[in-house]
Amino acid sequence: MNQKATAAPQSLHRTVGLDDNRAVEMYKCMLLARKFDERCLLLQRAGKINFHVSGVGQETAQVAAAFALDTQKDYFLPYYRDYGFMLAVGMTTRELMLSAFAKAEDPNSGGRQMPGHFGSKKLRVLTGSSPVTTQVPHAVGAALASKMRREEAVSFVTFGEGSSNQGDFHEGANFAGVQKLPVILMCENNQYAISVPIAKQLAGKVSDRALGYGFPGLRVDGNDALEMFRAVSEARLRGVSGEGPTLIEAMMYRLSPHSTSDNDLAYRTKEEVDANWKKDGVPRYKQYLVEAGLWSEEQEEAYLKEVAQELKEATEYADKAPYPRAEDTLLHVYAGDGNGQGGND
Amino acid sequence: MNQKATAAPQSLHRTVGLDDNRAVEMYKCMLLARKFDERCLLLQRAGKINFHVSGVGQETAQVAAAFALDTQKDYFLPYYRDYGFMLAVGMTTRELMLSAFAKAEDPNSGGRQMPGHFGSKKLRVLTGSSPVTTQVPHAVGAALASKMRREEAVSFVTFGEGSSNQGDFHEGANFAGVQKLPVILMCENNQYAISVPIAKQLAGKVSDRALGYGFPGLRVDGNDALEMFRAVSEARLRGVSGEGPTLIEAMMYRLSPHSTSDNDLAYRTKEEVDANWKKDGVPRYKQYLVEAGLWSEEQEEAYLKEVAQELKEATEYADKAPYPRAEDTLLHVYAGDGNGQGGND
Amino acid sequence: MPMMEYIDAIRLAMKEEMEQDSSVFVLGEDVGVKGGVFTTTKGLQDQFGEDRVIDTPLAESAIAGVAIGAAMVGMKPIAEMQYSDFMLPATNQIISEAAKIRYRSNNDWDCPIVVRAPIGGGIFGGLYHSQCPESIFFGTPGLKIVAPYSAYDAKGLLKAAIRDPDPVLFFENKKCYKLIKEDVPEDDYVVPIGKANLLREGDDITVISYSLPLHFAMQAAEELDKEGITSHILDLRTIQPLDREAIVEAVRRTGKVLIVHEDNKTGGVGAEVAAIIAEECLYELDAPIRRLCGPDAPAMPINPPQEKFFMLSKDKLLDAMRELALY
Amino acid sequence: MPMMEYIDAIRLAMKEEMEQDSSVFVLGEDVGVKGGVFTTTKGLQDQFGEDRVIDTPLAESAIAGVAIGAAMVGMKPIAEMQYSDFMLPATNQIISEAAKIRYRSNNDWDCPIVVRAPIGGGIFGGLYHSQCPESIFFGTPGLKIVAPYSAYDAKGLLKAAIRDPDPVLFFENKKCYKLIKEDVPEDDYVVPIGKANLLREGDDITVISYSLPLHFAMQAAEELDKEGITSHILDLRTIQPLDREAIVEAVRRTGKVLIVHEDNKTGGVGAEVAAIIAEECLYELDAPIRRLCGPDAPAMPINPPQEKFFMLSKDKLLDAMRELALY
Ligand SMILES: Cc1ncc(C[n+]2csc(CCOP(=O)(O)OP(=O)(O)O)c2C)c(N)n1
Ligand SMILES: Cc1ncc(C[n+]2csc(CCOP(=O)(O)OP(=O)(O)O)c2C)c(N)n1
Ligand SMILES: [Mg+2]
Ligand SMILES: [Mg+2]
Repeated sequence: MNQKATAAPQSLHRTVGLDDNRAVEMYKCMLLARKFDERCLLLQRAGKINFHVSGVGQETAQVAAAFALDTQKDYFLPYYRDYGFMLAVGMTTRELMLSAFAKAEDPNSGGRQMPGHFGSKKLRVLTGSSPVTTQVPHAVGAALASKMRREEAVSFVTFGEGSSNQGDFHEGANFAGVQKLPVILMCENNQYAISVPIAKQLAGKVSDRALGYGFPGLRVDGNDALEMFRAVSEARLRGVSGEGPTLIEAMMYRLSPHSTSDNDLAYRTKEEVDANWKKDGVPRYKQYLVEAGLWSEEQEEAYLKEVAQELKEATEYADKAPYPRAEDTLLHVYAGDGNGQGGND
Repeated sequence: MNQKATAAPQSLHRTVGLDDNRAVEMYKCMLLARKFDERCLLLQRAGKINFHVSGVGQETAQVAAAFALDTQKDYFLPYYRDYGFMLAVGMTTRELMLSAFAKAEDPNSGGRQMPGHFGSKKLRVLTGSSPVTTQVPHAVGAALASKMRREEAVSFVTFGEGSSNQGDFHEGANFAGVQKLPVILMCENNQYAISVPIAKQLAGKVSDRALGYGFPGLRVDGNDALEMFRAVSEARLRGVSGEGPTLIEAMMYRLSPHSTSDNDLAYRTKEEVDANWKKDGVPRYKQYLVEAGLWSEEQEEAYLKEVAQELKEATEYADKAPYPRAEDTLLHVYAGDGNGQGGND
Repeated sequence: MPMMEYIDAIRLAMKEEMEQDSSVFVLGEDVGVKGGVFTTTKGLQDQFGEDRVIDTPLAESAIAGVAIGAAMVGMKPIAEMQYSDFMLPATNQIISEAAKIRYRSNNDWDCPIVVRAPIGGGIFGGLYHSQCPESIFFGTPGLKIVAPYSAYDAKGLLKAAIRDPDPVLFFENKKCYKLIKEDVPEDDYVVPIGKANLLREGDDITVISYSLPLHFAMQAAEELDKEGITSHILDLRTIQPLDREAIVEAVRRTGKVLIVHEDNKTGGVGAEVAAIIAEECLYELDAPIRRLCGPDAPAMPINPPQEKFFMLSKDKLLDAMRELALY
Repeated sequence: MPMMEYIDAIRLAMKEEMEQDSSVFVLGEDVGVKGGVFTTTKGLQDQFGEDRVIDTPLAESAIAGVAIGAAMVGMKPIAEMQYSDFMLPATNQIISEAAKIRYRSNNDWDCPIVVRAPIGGGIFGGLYHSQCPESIFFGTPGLKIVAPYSAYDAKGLLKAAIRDPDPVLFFENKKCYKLIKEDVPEDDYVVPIGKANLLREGDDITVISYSLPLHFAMQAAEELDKEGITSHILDLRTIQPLDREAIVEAVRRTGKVLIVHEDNKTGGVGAEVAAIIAEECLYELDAPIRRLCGPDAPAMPINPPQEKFFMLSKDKLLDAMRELALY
């Protein structure tokens, strides 16, 4: 810190509003997400869980975005790849594992939904579903509620670039634009929608769509942690200042197949995938921290051990945890339908 | 034509591709549409017909657009205010009156649908419905068929600016952009959607939305007949040359209430309406023709007489024409269901 | 107790609930200055401001979806669909989202929205301003559906719907708006969701219906009285969940049942009512279960002869009821 | 006659029709290079090119709407919905548009589209990859709906659907895709839309069903044979329009009927089947009309105990069939 000339690049995190501690926490969270994801892929291959939809390659943007938000006030509507985001806003690996194993204790859905279908009232994460993009109008509705109640909060919603072609994107964005609502729409443009490459999804740019809704749209390098943090921080500020919505198109690459049921090499080349591994934002941000003197290989090693242990415990716990009871299938169709039937509502 | 210096402005129609005769025909069609519309308003007030949705103020753009298209090759998907368009592509006032009176002979729907719900296979007008904007994907589908069959045709579809906020606009436009289809999307921006002014419908500009779909979007003065003709001609050329879709936002004003059931002065002022009457494209285009020496007050008068007679006959015919038979309500749910039941299919 | 129209009763319900609970708000097309295309929300924006009576863009999936999002975080939105014909763009939001929010979150989240939508024909509205879309949404677990026939019920059921912790589709009948005028209490009552209502007792035939056709049934019943035929008439009031006990009890009373609705016959609510009866009290029937419904044609034509052919009426009810009585 | 899987039969039907009619084409998500998420369209793009096997953007309303537009001008599109759960964004296009095009134009226009959508659970798909959405579309006049249970029927019905001049929803069962393997002729046959199919004759009970549960019924029937109970099993094949005559005839044979489907009970196709029976042959019944269906819960949970609770099975059929026989 005494070499003023070189201090600037190494203190970029402070410039964008992250203190040293948070800058490191942010990295740890990305790494945890990566390791969690890899564990799930392993568990699926081992036949311990049925299915996994990976977020590998998208953790940088997800976690950076979450760090720019207020977990006490904002509303979150992440999509199915947002494991990094969920960890950043406070869901534990044990809880996520319970969901992967579809166990009763899963806080997202009590083991009812596929993994990746997040929800937690406690964490302000609105329950999500599989039909893509339905969450965009929900985010707008939550933002409308914030505005009506004069809360200093934004709604943050994510979706893929394929999903940005659904009518609900258009209708939700337009509604938010007209009402100038505090909502951040973050498109995680990973360049594929299952097998369909971006060129067959849209001929324009997702970020350009904001123009037609009367609010700013920007493209950000989703592998650049600090740039993502800055973009979302600014969007949040716009939101809580009454300046309305922001659309952020975070550019990234889906490094894994679409899901564990997908063979991606049927529609893209290994070279293409490998080339994108080189742009991976997680090592890139690590490099930044190391250069800034905030992180070291020793710390990395120690942390990875910690993570491995945590994941082991989470997996064991989830594996042993009980399934929901068969007859509870009938509960929670309507309020109070569990009363007197042994339900827990 | 011997005064070269002043010839230019008076031959603009030729510059944009209309010979003298077509330039005059175009005007006559606008005027016919205006008179037809006024007659319907009268008939509704007199209790002869139930309902009318007026296109007054929109005829200029509608008719100019139709004149730029190929009635033998293109596919048409007009919306409910497009009386001018329908007259221009060949539906007669008698046929439109039959629809206004909901009579069996109505070629649009056999008296089944509300007036303004156009359709005619003969005229290449795809049948329309009331839920707004559903026709946009249909136009894209027809354009896809044209492309697959290598026809030299475009699909032309219209809709209001309110309707451009439906998901189907987004999904249809995006599909057309990706596939570079020969489709012209013309938004008739008349600044209201029933009582809701444009500012509450969208915060951006409709034409700007094209950017996000990767094709050109332009705003055109919908009261400027020749400008409209030119814009649609160019869009058609782009379409048939394989350059893809064009979005045209034709700016205009809904001079009448939304429909005969609406009291517009409950949500807008007479001053505003009056100010817009001054911008009316029909007298403006007449003025052009008069100055170009192609039209005169005498011709106007004679034509108006002709029109009055035509409308009188159309009205009388439609008034006397029989209603559909009650039991035919059950026909045409499926192909051939009229067979042996006295149906006519 | 003031006389009021069915439509006034709906408006009053909204007004009372909005006065009493600041989380209640209305959103929809033209609901603001114009007060709705039928005047259902007239005056509400004046009283509650633009923030609580929101003119939305023309986009039903957003109307429903925004309402759902607001409801999840604690608001009580009333989403108006201008015509029930135009709620289909919102189907995915209603069926995939609203109906499943409680279930999929294992009771962590809920979705207390009301979707109001005018149903029914006979107003020269043609194919797309006359439909009864009940059967599309009916049978979707997680949704409640009500369809009042009277002004009293309209007010009480709408208040119950607004307070209900689950999503409720409120199908108001547009033909009833001005046709039905009656005494409606100005105090704070609710009509409970899930309970059918016996409109009339009789011994010869049972008529089970909801919404507008009940008026035809009541009129027909009066005439049949004079012929010595007495009719037992049950208003389902709530079409989901159905009041099975009330249905079975009403059928038992006469052993002959006619189920009536304007929605087309195949796959309508009446099919389920018939199936419940065939399941629960088959042996108590003295006649086949009859249904009198809209024809299985896509929707009601606008021309008068075909509209009349399509619509139910007192005369059609009379014939069907008499025929059943004489069976 | 080669053995093939149900999914192969579907693919073969498309291939044959595309070979024989250049106006037939396929559009949907991932139908191209990937050949669909289930491999249903595998190889078709190779054979017919990108123009006739189109990977669309992720937008179901456009998939349906574009198909409708193309169909109106003479094409024969097959629109694939990746899962039937995801066809709800297209509801408006299907119900307001496709179903009404012939009717509203007084037979001037038509809409010969096929919408293919995989239904059903039991594949650990959770709430949104397991649903049976039949009841949403059922009862919409103007639509035809088929739901094959066998590979033979899948091929023949899909070919009939493609050639049909009206819109057809083709609900293929995803659990059947690989489970059902049988001889399927390679020649050009169709299974007519609108006709039910008697799978098995028996004298004690009648089972009426469609799609996957018929396999459970057939297995259960075999076991019941050994107990001296014989089952008469009718496959509806087409669920709209229903084959009323075949239903009534099948019921008459035994006087005891069990209606079975995986879609939840309330408001399902079974309700209409029950209503038809109660209308047409009530007096020939020797037992109340039973329905065995998915529970009235929003959708199938992914965890094994609850998925099992939700799904039908041979054992559940066996119990219900035996109970009915002993009634
Ligand atoms: C309405 C709807 N249609 C289809 C699907 C099936 N589906 C699941 S994910 C997916 C691709 C999504 O692509 P994108 O939006 O780019 O997100 P990504 O998976 O790439 O993160 C599809 C088609 C779905 N879930 N919902
Ligand atoms: C899906 C749908 N929702 C609502 C309506 C009712 N409606 C008919 S016209 C209209 C306003 C349309 O406004 P705009 O698109 O601007 O066209 P304009 O009438 O101004 O020409 C509305 C809301 C409808 N027809 N369809
Ligand atoms: Mg993607
Ligand atoms: Mg408008």
